[in-house]
Amino acid sequence: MDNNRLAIELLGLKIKNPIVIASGPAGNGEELSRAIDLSKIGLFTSKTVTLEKTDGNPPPRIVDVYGGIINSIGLQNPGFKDFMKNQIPFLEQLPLPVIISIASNYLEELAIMVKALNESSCEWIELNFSCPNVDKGKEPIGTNPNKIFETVKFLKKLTKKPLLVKFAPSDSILELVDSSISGGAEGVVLSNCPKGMKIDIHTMKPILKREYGGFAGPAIKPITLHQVFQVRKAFKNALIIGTGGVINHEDALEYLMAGANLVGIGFGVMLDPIIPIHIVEGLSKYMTENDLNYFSVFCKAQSY
Amino acid sequence: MDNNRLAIELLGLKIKNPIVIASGPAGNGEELSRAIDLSKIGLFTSKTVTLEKTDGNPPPRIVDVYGGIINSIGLQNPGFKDFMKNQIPFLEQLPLPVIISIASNYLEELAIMVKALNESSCEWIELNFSCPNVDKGKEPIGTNPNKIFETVKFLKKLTKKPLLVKFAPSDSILELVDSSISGGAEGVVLSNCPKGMKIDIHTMKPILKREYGGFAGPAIKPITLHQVFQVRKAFKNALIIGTGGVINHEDALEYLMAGANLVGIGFGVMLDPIIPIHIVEGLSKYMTENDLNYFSVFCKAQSY
Amino acid sequence: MIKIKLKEKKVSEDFLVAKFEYTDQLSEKETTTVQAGQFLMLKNRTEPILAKPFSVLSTDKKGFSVLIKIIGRFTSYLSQSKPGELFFCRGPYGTPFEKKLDLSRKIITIGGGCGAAPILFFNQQFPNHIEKSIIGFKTDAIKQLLSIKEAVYESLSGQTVIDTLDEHLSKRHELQPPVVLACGSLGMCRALFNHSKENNYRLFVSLDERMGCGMGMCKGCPVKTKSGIKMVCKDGPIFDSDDIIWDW
Amino acid sequence: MIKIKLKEKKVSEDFLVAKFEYTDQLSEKETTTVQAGQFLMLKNRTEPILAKPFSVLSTDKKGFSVLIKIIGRFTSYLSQSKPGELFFCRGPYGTPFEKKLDLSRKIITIGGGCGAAPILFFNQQFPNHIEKSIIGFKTDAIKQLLSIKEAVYESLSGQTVIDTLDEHLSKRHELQPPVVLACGSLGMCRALFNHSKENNYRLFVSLDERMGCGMGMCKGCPVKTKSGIKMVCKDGPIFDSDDIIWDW
Ligand SMILES: Cc1cc2nc3c(=O)[nH]c(=O)nc-3n(C[C@H](O)[C@H](O)[C@H](O)COP(=O)(O)OP(=O)(O)OC[C@H]3O[C@@H](n4cnc5c(N)ncnc54)[C@H](O)[C@@H]3O)c2cc1C
Ligand SMILES: Cc1cc2nc3c(=O)[nH]c(=O)nc-3n(C[C@H](O)[C@H](O)[C@H](O)COP(=O)(O)OP(=O)(O)OC[C@H]3O[C@@H](n4cnc5c(N)ncnc54)[C@H](O)[C@@H]3O)c2cc1C
Ligand SMILES: Cc1cc2nc3c(=O)[nH]c(=O)nc-3n(C[C@H](O)[C@H](O)[C@H](O)COP(=O)(O)O)c2cc1C
Ligand SMILES: Cc1cc2nc3c(=O)[nH]c(=O)nc-3n(C[C@H](O)[C@H](O)[C@H](O)COP(=O)(O)O)c2cc1C
Ligand code: FES
Ligand code: FES
Repeated sequence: MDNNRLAIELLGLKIKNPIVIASGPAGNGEELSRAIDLSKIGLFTSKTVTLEKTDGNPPPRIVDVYGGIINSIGLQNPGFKDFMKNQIPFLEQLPLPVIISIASNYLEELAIMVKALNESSCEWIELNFSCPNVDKGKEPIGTNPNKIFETVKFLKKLTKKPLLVKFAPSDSILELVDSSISGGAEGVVLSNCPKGMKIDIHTMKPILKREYGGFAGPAIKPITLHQVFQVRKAFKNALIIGTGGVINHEDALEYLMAGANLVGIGFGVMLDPIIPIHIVEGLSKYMTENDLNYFSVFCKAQSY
Repeated sequence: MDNNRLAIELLGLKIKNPIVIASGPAGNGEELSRAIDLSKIGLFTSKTVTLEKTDGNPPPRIVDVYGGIINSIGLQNPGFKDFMKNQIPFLEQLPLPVIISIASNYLEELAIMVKALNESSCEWIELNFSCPNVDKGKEPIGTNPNKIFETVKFLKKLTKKPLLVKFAPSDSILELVDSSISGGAEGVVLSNCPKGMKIDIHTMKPILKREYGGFAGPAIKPITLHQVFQVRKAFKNALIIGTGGVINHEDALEYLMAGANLVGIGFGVMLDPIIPIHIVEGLSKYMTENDLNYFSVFCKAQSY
Repeated sequence: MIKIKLKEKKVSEDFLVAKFEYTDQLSEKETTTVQAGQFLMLKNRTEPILAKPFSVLSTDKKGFSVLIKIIGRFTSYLSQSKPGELFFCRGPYGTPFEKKLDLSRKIITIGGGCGAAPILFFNQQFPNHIEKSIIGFKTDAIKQLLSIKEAVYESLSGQTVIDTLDEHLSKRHELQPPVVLACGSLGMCRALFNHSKENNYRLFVSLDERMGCGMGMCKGCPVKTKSGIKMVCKDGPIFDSDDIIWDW
Repeated sequence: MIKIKLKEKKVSEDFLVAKFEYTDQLSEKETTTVQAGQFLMLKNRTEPILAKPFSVLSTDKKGFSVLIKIIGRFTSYLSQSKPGELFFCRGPYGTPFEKKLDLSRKIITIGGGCGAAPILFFNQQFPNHIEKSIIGFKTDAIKQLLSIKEAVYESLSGQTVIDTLDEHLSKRHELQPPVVLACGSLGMCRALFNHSKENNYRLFVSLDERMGCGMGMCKGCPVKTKSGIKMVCKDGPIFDSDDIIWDW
């Protein structure tokens, strides 16, 4: 296996391969780093942290549906202060570059976190504008293009670290991405979980206490892949992390061909923590056997 | 089996059971009526017709994905004139009430068709504002609330037949439904296919010539079910046909509990034409065994 | 759909021959009427994936056999299944070859790869109407599964079905121009179409298109013809090559 | 995950006992270290559905057994599988019961329904530390699968595990207050918790929650405790019932 076929440099950062552990399913890597050799993976994204401690939602938090799950974690996290004290040191010593994911619907809160992260050695900052599992009041800046533009513009002034904005699938995704990029974001993460629900026909109630949750897994791939394809078509230079339903190297290849620079894995890590390793190995094997490399597949499905 | 447990009356129309053959996968019933006894089904929706003849898209038109298919039919139809001459007579003699589905992005074209349909004995008219598979130029009025409002308002003056508007899943679905209902539509059909795509990793090109297509089947159910639930919560009285990934009677029950008055079946008919019959039988059996009826499940997942 | 049981299965490289048996009387009545050129929609028991079309290779009172090329999800699932496993089946669908052919004249039949299935079935059903039959395969892997006397193995003989056809035509003495029935990849059918123009013979092709319903409802399997868009599943799979607009 | 093979399977009404065997050496090393209270994540071969957690009933060099209640997709799939079929497995996960119990004192163990599995395993691993064991089932269907001397069949005796526990407590003469370890439905655990307050004994419960990763990463299996939100898969499944905030 010849891993150089997968190596890339993005935003000045050398990356071993395009596989990214997505935010959430893998927590902050404590357990995953014991289960697999993270030095074989491209990038790690931390579980989204909020300024204040968040308990998350009452159970059930995970519901099986055909081709995936609906989750209702609710951004459970110890709060930013505890995160900086107890999680960042661990994340910083992981054997791969780290993206820190933060969320808030208040500019001030985001500003506090972004400033503080300047002190850390994390590479990029991901603004999670799309968690489906928090109450209206707490809902991230999300889907308002002007608010997104203003927020990103403001935060950009506070840090030299690249900013990525994460969105759920949307009919107005081009508008949302445009406001992020014009605001100064280096890239976007597509996609967070679309909203989904399941009803328990015995109790006749939604299985999730919050009625709906975030839909993840192979079932959403055709939708998230199309989001990536659309956005790449319109934004030739934005950095895109394509995420949604990736569980094998063929899935990852589809995202790269659609125009994703990097490919995120969420559900797949829960399905089996070894999957990201298998995907990297599968990609290397594929590249070697077909005498291809990263650049000979990247964006190739685009007509230009 | 006691079918009266499923009988309902909607908009003055007596309906045997809440199962609707959705527009498209079953064509205009010619083949399906030979495969199954349509008199056992609630309603039949005709394949969307456009004023002008449409050849539809070149193959492939159907692509397998996990949990469903992506289709790119492209509204193939003989045009409205031929439809009135050769299809309507057949549809009118089917042993169940019929919904006629029409599409155009020109108000004038819709007006011509709606007026002409006054002559037919079809029960309801469905405005397909959401086909993913037609070129920009031809794209239905779709996602512009004002345009939807004006269009429905205008068409409503031309006919006494109930009007339903069909939408694909959307982040702004409440707004879209609101403009339809304020415009005078009796109800909505939720949902048409969300856009999805698949890439052939061997050719490195999108499998569909039009790049993306309409995603159908069990995989989309969590999303379309949530669309129905949201809309019912906001619109207590609108008629809703819930459609998306229904292949058994449990799926249908979820939609009824979420607040759908009727449940549409598209992909399921392609999977096996007998499925709508099995679903009706499954519902009857379920109602009898649990001594329930339509009204004891309808909307029960709503908190009100 | 009706339940069918996998009776036997043999795999050789990327080909397999599978024999299925009906699990009840009814099914027998329903499908022993299959005729050459028609196909069945087969589906596995476990997942809601659309049923896939397969031509029938042969039938008997108790069931039917298919010749399958392993290329994807369903076909590899089948290649890994064990005898006794249940599957689902519906059909038969499509127009029998005989309905579109003028059987007052003898016919040259050509099958390529898994396109061999319906051709072999036709040869068997109408032995006296075959002027010549050519069944082409890339390799001779198929020998492990079927003994086909008309077989041509490209990798061994270096001959394509068209080479073999040329040979036959050159030796041919009949007065009437030839009539050819072919089933194979789109590539083979196109090539034969051009060949038929150069060598003016009448060509009928059985087309392969991805299918949804398999019965004419969904408009999922189009072919462009001089008389408009037709459905391979219902109007075909056999078409007069002159009616087809090849460059859609 | 590691590949495991279904060795034998017996089904009785909605219960089944399945014995799995490892398919390679490695796996043996990995999982013969399972201890009472720990669970394995099991998954079928065919679909990308999350693996499901199951307590181990017993282990040996070649594999392990589970006692399963058939309630949904995976469990019914398993109930229909035949010996020889391959499955996937990872683990063991969770805290062994012994780690949280003070084994200097004897323990009353209670299992309800499929919650019997880890309790029976514990009884077998620590025979000398059991003051009394009560295994409750609604019906006696289980008799077809296992012979459990401590079993109480509610439908026959009309006795719940709590009735049986009351009997035992009334006859009990030890000086130290009892310690109870229970595994069963949330309903049973809640009932026991209230009962433990009325009859002041120390209660440990092994909780059942829907799981995602099974190893503490995804925050999918929460339980609210006095020291904050904990994960059943990693911090449990065994908890001191006094730490749990039951009404979340
Ligand atoms: C009338 C008819 C008769 C047929 N008879 C036979 C037969 O006797 N034996 C046989 O082996 N096959 C036959 N086929 C082809 C067969 O239906 C496909 O090979 C099968 O559907 C593949 O299913 P799969 O799930 O294994 O592949 P998939 O997983 O669905 O697809 C695997 C790959 O093949 C491509 N593909 C899928 N279907 C087709 C297709 N129809 N044409 C071209 N590319 C495709 C897909 O895009 C994908 O790249 C017939 C097809 C038709 C329309
Ligand atoms: C630590 C631990 C150990 C376990 N040990 C055993 C065991 O030894 N034997 C055994 O039979 N079961 C055990 N379980 C429960 C077992 O994991 C579930 O019954 C199983 O996941 C159901 O899978 P399924 O696909 O068949 O059901 P699904 O199709 O996933 O669900 C069927 C129905 O049950 C509900 N459901 C699913 N999982 C749970 C759950 N965990 N709690 C409550 N309701 C649920 C679903 O909402 C649905 O309504 C254990 C659970 C945990 C957390
Ligand atoms: C259990 C779970 C927890 C998640 N938590 C987060 C989170 O904290 N922050 C975030 O940005 N995305 C979160 N996501 C979304 C994933 O990062 C990913 O974008 C989405 O699940 C689609 O990818 P997948 O199909 O590979 O899971 C979560 C997803 C799941 C399933
Ligand atoms: C092959 C195919 C053709 C379709 N054609 C139409 C159509 O002509 N008009 C329309 O309103 N919806 C059409 N649809 C959408 C379906 O009516 C339905 O809304 C959607 O597929 C979701 O339901 P399902 O998962 O049950 O298929 C089509 C769907 C498929 C799969
Ligand atoms: S497959 Fe549906 S029309 Fe041919
Ligand atoms: S199941 Fe993932 S944290 Fe417990």
